[in-house]
Amino acid sequence: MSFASHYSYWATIVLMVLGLYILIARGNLIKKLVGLSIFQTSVYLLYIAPGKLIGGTAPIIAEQFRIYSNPLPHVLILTAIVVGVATLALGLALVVRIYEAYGSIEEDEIIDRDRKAGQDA
Amino acid sequence: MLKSASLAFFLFVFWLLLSGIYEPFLIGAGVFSSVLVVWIARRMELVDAEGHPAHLGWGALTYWPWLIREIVVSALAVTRIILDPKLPISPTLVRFRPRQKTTVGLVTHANSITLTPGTISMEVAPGEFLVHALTREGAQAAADSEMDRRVERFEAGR
Amino acid sequence: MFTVAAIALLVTLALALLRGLLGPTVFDRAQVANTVGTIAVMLLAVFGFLFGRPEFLDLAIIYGLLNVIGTIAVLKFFRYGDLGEPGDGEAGR
Amino acid sequence: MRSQLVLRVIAKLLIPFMLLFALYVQFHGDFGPGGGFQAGVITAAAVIFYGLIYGLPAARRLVPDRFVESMIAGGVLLYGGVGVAGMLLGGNFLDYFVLAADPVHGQHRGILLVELGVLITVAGVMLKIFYVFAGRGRDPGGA
Amino acid sequence: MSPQAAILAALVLPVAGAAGILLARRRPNLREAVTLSCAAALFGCVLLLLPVVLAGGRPAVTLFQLLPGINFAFRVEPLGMLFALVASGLWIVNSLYSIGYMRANREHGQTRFYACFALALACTMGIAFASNLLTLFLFYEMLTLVTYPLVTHHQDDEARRGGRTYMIYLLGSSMALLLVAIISTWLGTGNVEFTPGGLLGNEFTNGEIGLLLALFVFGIGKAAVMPFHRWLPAAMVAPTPVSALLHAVAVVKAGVFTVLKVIVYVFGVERIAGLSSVDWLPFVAGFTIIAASVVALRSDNLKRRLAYSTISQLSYVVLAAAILAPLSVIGAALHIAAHAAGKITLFFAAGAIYTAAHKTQVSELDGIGRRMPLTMTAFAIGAISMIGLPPAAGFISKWYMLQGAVSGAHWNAVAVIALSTLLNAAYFLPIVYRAFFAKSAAGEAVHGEAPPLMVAALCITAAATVLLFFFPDVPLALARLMMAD
Amino acid sequence: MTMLIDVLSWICLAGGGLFCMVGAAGMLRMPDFYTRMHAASVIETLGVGLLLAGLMLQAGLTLVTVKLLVIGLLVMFASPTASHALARAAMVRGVEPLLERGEGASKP
Amino acid sequence: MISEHLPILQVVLPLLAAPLIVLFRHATLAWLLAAAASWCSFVIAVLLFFTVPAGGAFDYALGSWAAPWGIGYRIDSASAYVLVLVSLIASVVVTYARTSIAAEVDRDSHYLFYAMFVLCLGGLLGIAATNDAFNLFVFLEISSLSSYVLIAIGRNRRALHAAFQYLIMGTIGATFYVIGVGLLYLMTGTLNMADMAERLAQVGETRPVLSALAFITVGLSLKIALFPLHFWLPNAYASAPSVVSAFLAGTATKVSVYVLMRFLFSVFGARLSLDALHLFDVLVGLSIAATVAASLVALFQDDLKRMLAYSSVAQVGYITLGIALNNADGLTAAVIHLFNHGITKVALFMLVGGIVLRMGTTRFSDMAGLARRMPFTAFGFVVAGLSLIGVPASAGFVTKWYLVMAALERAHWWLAALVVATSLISALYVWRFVEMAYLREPAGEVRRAEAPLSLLIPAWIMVLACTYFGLETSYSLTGAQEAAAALVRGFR
Ligand code: NA
Ligand code: NA
Repeated sequence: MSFASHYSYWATIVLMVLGLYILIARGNLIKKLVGLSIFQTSVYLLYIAPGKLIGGTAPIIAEQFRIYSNPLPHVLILTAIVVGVATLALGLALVVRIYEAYGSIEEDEIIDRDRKAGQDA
Repeated sequence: MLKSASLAFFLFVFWLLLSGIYEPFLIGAGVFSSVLVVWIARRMELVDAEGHPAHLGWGALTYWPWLIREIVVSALAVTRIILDPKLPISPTLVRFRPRQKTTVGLVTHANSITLTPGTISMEVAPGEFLVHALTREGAQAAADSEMDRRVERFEAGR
Repeated sequence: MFTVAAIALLVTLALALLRGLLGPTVFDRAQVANTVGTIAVMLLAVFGFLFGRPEFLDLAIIYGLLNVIGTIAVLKFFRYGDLGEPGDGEAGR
Repeated sequence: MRSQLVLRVIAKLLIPFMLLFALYVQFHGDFGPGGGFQAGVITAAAVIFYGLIYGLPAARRLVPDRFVESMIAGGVLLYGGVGVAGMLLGGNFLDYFVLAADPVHGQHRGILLVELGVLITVAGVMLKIFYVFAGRGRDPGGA
Repeated sequence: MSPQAAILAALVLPVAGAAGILLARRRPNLREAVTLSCAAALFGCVLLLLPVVLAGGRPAVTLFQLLPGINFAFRVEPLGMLFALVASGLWIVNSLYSIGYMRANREHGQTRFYACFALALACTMGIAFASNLLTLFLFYEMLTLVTYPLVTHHQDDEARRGGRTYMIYLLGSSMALLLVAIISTWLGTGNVEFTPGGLLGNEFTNGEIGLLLALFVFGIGKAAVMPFHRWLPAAMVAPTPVSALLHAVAVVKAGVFTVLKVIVYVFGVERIAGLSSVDWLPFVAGFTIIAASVVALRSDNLKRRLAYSTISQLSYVVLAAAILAPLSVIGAALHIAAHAAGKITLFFAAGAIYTAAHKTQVSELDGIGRRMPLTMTAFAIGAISMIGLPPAAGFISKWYMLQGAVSGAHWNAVAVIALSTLLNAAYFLPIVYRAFFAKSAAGEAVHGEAPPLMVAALCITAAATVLLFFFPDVPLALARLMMAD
Repeated sequence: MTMLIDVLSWICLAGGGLFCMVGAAGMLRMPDFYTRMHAASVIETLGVGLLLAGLMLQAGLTLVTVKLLVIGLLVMFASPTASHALARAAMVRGVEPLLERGEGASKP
Repeated sequence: MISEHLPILQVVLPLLAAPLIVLFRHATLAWLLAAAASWCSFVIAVLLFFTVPAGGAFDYALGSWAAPWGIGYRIDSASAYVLVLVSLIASVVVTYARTSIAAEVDRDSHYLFYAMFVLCLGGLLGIAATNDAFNLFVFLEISSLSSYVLIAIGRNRRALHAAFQYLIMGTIGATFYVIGVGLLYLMTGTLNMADMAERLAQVGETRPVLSALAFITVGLSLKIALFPLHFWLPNAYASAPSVVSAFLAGTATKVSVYVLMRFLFSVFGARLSLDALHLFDVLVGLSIAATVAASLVALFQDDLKRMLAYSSVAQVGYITLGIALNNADGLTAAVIHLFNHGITKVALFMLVGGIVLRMGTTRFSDMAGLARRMPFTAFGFVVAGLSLIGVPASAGFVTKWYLVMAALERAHWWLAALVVATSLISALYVWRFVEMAYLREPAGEVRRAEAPLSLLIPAWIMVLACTYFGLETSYSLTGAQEAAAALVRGFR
């Protein structure tokens, strides 16, 4: 596997690690979502990657549908993007409601407030 | 009403350019889409002199090539600055009075300034521009410029 | 040749992201986001040629549109903390 | 007013062409899948752009809240309805070939309708999201 | 009614009874009427099955598939028949007694008591009729659960402590040992059906059989073989009718019944007779007999003394079965019935004494026989049966056991039986002596017999103890059938 | 002829890539937010323009060229708008421009 | 013929009910629609379960494009088993939901609740029915996204943060899964799981295949809350509305387990997945850690729902243990535990819903004297608790039996002993409830306030099911055995 011919895999890995790092290292919920989105983006790159991996079998290509340029990766990426956007939107909506309920979007402060509430009750 | 018709026409041309497939169904769809969009645009109150400056006509055709040349020249200038190890910049804010009367003219001028590397319009109002320039020379050129005159001419539809 | 362009764009992307990491202001990052968006549009166009996928161009156009709107939305959010404000009331803030 | 000058003019220029581009993508969707999704995104983006520049109330006047929710539901139903229609006409679920006497024609019709469903849903979802965030704190009922 | 229907009826009747008791909770008379009629009906059902079994029939019912190859099924064989007869018969008497006791002592939660009691009988019927180890195990565990509210009836800290010991010992031993034993049996033979002559073929080695037997005997905690006996004294916190249930009707009887059934129908008497690895069992049983008797001898609390007596008596059954001589196994089966009748009499008497005189210690019983002649006469009969003297049922079973031991030349067992008989006499006869011949203490409160229902109940069981001596035909026939199977 | 177009297009593509990288380098080198914006605009003008031109030369007179043109127009209209909005927002929020000493207009 | 369309109707009915509910926006109508969709799904699932050919499968091509180009649906014994489980639980839960959410969810959100409920149901059913690895991802996300909404829909503010955590972990899990699928797609050029399996057999143990396996396994382990990737689950289940906890506890993790088994056994094949990567040791280790640690943590919880949630983590350990043992009995144990633990946990959470309704609390210390306040609820809890422990004659026992058999067959005596030992821990935490409910004196005056029948009846149906399926195992067990066989057999 030469570096040049597989840059999309390397990009996938870099984005994955970067996203996961942000996700774990940051206590800010918005930043976590940003990390999550970067992490998800790695998938798009993977599916863009054309052709086949060394050692793989030849892809199955439809004879009778040659009029379409192989539409599958396109559809897959789109679908993955839809899922990503939906997740992000839902996450943001949750953050908004968390902010309304706790007055903070820092994870440790939220946990702290829950603990205090638990002691009072 | 005339503006609506004109907008519909431009939209339809845009459709034909994009589509490239000239079969009855898609052309019909193009007509339908153009009309639909005009209807929505009217509901949005977008169809006016600002939103559809069709009256400018030929002015645009003479202004744009000049602007492109301008962009290339200043882009090269900025490139030289970036690549210069000493980074010879002299950032400057300059305030001046543009000659344009209409909003379309003002916006065209402002965007042209921003589009040209080395200058950014920061404040845009009738009778007052505030521009940030990468170099002192750039600031002077913006304040008393060829661009101002050309946009004025373009605005008048000449 | 498209590969060269693609690599140049990826290098640009990396440099821009580095600026994004360095910051320091939120506006620097917004600027980076905008630039990254532009680069992504070009990458999509170049990839379209590289992989023989003309439909990537449509994606590029869409991405370009969204990029502008996204930038404006972000700016608006940072200025007003709210997206729904009709911009007229700026003076008060 | 004065502060929005550039944005307002550019928005006025762009929005009609955005909407038309959306419809172009929609109608050319069957020559490459996913048209409806992109068209929906662009449609919603145009309205959101409008809302950003002209304010949320203007956008809400143009596309009311209830209408947005109905869009989401209606789009999905249209999609599913086409699928069920395929089934009722003797094919499998989402079988387009049976939607018209001529299979190719039927397929075009099916894809077009399905993509229309996708357009409506996607646009509705994006608008819903925009309304939720933009209307936060001002109009509790909207969220 | 077909035998199959009778089996199902025997299982369902007590459950329906429990439901009826709950429904009638606001009207005590109706509630007790439900209990009694249900007990009578159950006994009737079991009696219906008796001629079938005596005639060699083995009626069976299969309900569900518990696991592939293991069904939730019932099959009536002579030993189960005997157990079911004893339990269902004694339920009637016990109910009479309970009514007297609970009302006289103004116990709370009577509805719960009667309902749980009925459910316990349902479980007992399930144990008696179960056709395989797993079905039996299910009812065995359920019996523990439904008797728990009975044991903790008083709902005070002492009751809870006793109840906890009860649960931990019974559930712990069955889960950790009995279940393992059942699984091992399944793994070894692929079968858990009770089979005449035993279901073990040659899958297990000598050592493994010894281990398996240990898992079974100690896993069946209800048989109270030492050191798994602690729960029984702990459960003495319960009201007396519950003690009667535990000691005579259901719980411990279910334990020894299961031991006996496992030895006869799982291991097979002939299969394991002479195996070196099972030799330890008579010693453990013998030790339990002697040790429990010694503890009983040292207990001043009457119910505690009775409890240790039970531990000791149960191990008779285990010992007799462990000798593996046919005659002694018959004796073991008989002893289930004999001990049941005798021990329930003793507990009834203890409860009557508590109800009438509020006395719980042996040392307080001086001269009580003159105030409660019927009760103490019945007590004397029960004691005689425990010791194993004629004319009480205990004599018959002990006779068979001794015969078996002698014929098998198990002199150790003979010695244990002899010694324990002496010990039994040593801790029972003084009570009888004190009751009838000692002078009561000064300032003794004036009291008579316990309420008539209680007295009637203990008279019936005492009579039954004597009658079983003169007419042991049915139990004997069933026990012989078991060995002939 | 095709040869010439190819060479031209390659020059455009290479140049576009080069200007993109230069712009990005500028974004790193420049000392404050506003000067960095100037560097970024090199990417959005010459970089993008040359790349698009190179691609258009490859595509010839086809639909693809039209779409590339649309992209170009979009960038032409939209990116200065976004940049302007960005600069103004930064100014309103008080991001001080680094100015040459002794110079500068009165602050708004 | 409608019958040949059952595989797609199974999925599409609930998915189409969701937009209808949104369109009408009426709480009662929404409930009726959701109930109708759930019940129809259940009927369809049962029909499929009883008609799926032994050793075969129903294939259904979406839009009549044959696999591998179109998306195919494939119902074999394993998928049918999961379909029945999910739709059964959904139809009981939806019946129960009406009264329960009235207490825990604002009335304005009721229609949203039902829309998300049927959406989640459709997603879960789709996961089981589809034969396309990417389509499966889409369904996974449909069900996940709707479950995030369901968790956050109540009034408890902790649920918001819990839903957020779940969203993060769930998305990471799904993304890992889809990365794995992407690698497989690059290797084999197909997304159809049957073709994938066939081609993977030719490709063998290459590095991309192994990394795909790793990605998919880790991603799904997150979704099933396998220890130590479980920490999102207790928070989510404890703070969600009870009806949501009940539904998700019974279905969501179970379906993910099904997917994991599908990939490990049918797509990769046990030889590759369990032997090549030494997954056995890893899975056994994690399973033991899950059962022991989570059971112990459950023992010390002060919140009834949280205790049940940790117990779910522990029970997942039994399932993965069965998978790791990888013999007929172990797989049977894993599959049947999906069902047994599903109905048990649903019963328990539904009963807790009644407690929340009447007492407004789930804290252990407030349960004193519960048996007198709510006798049927308390007793039901004990009966279902017995199934949780795995007492004989309860559904849970069947699992333990097969696990022990599987462990013994592999000659791991210590594993068998461990299964029994961990059951004792669960006995302890069920006992804690018994002691609180039955043996502690309640503080203050005790008023009899049993849960309403609309909650009690569905809950007790599940409670009785816990016992029934412990006594009569012919359907659940035979189904599980066939499902396990179908998983191992794969797509041949
Ligand atoms: Na500029
Ligand atoms: Na399937």
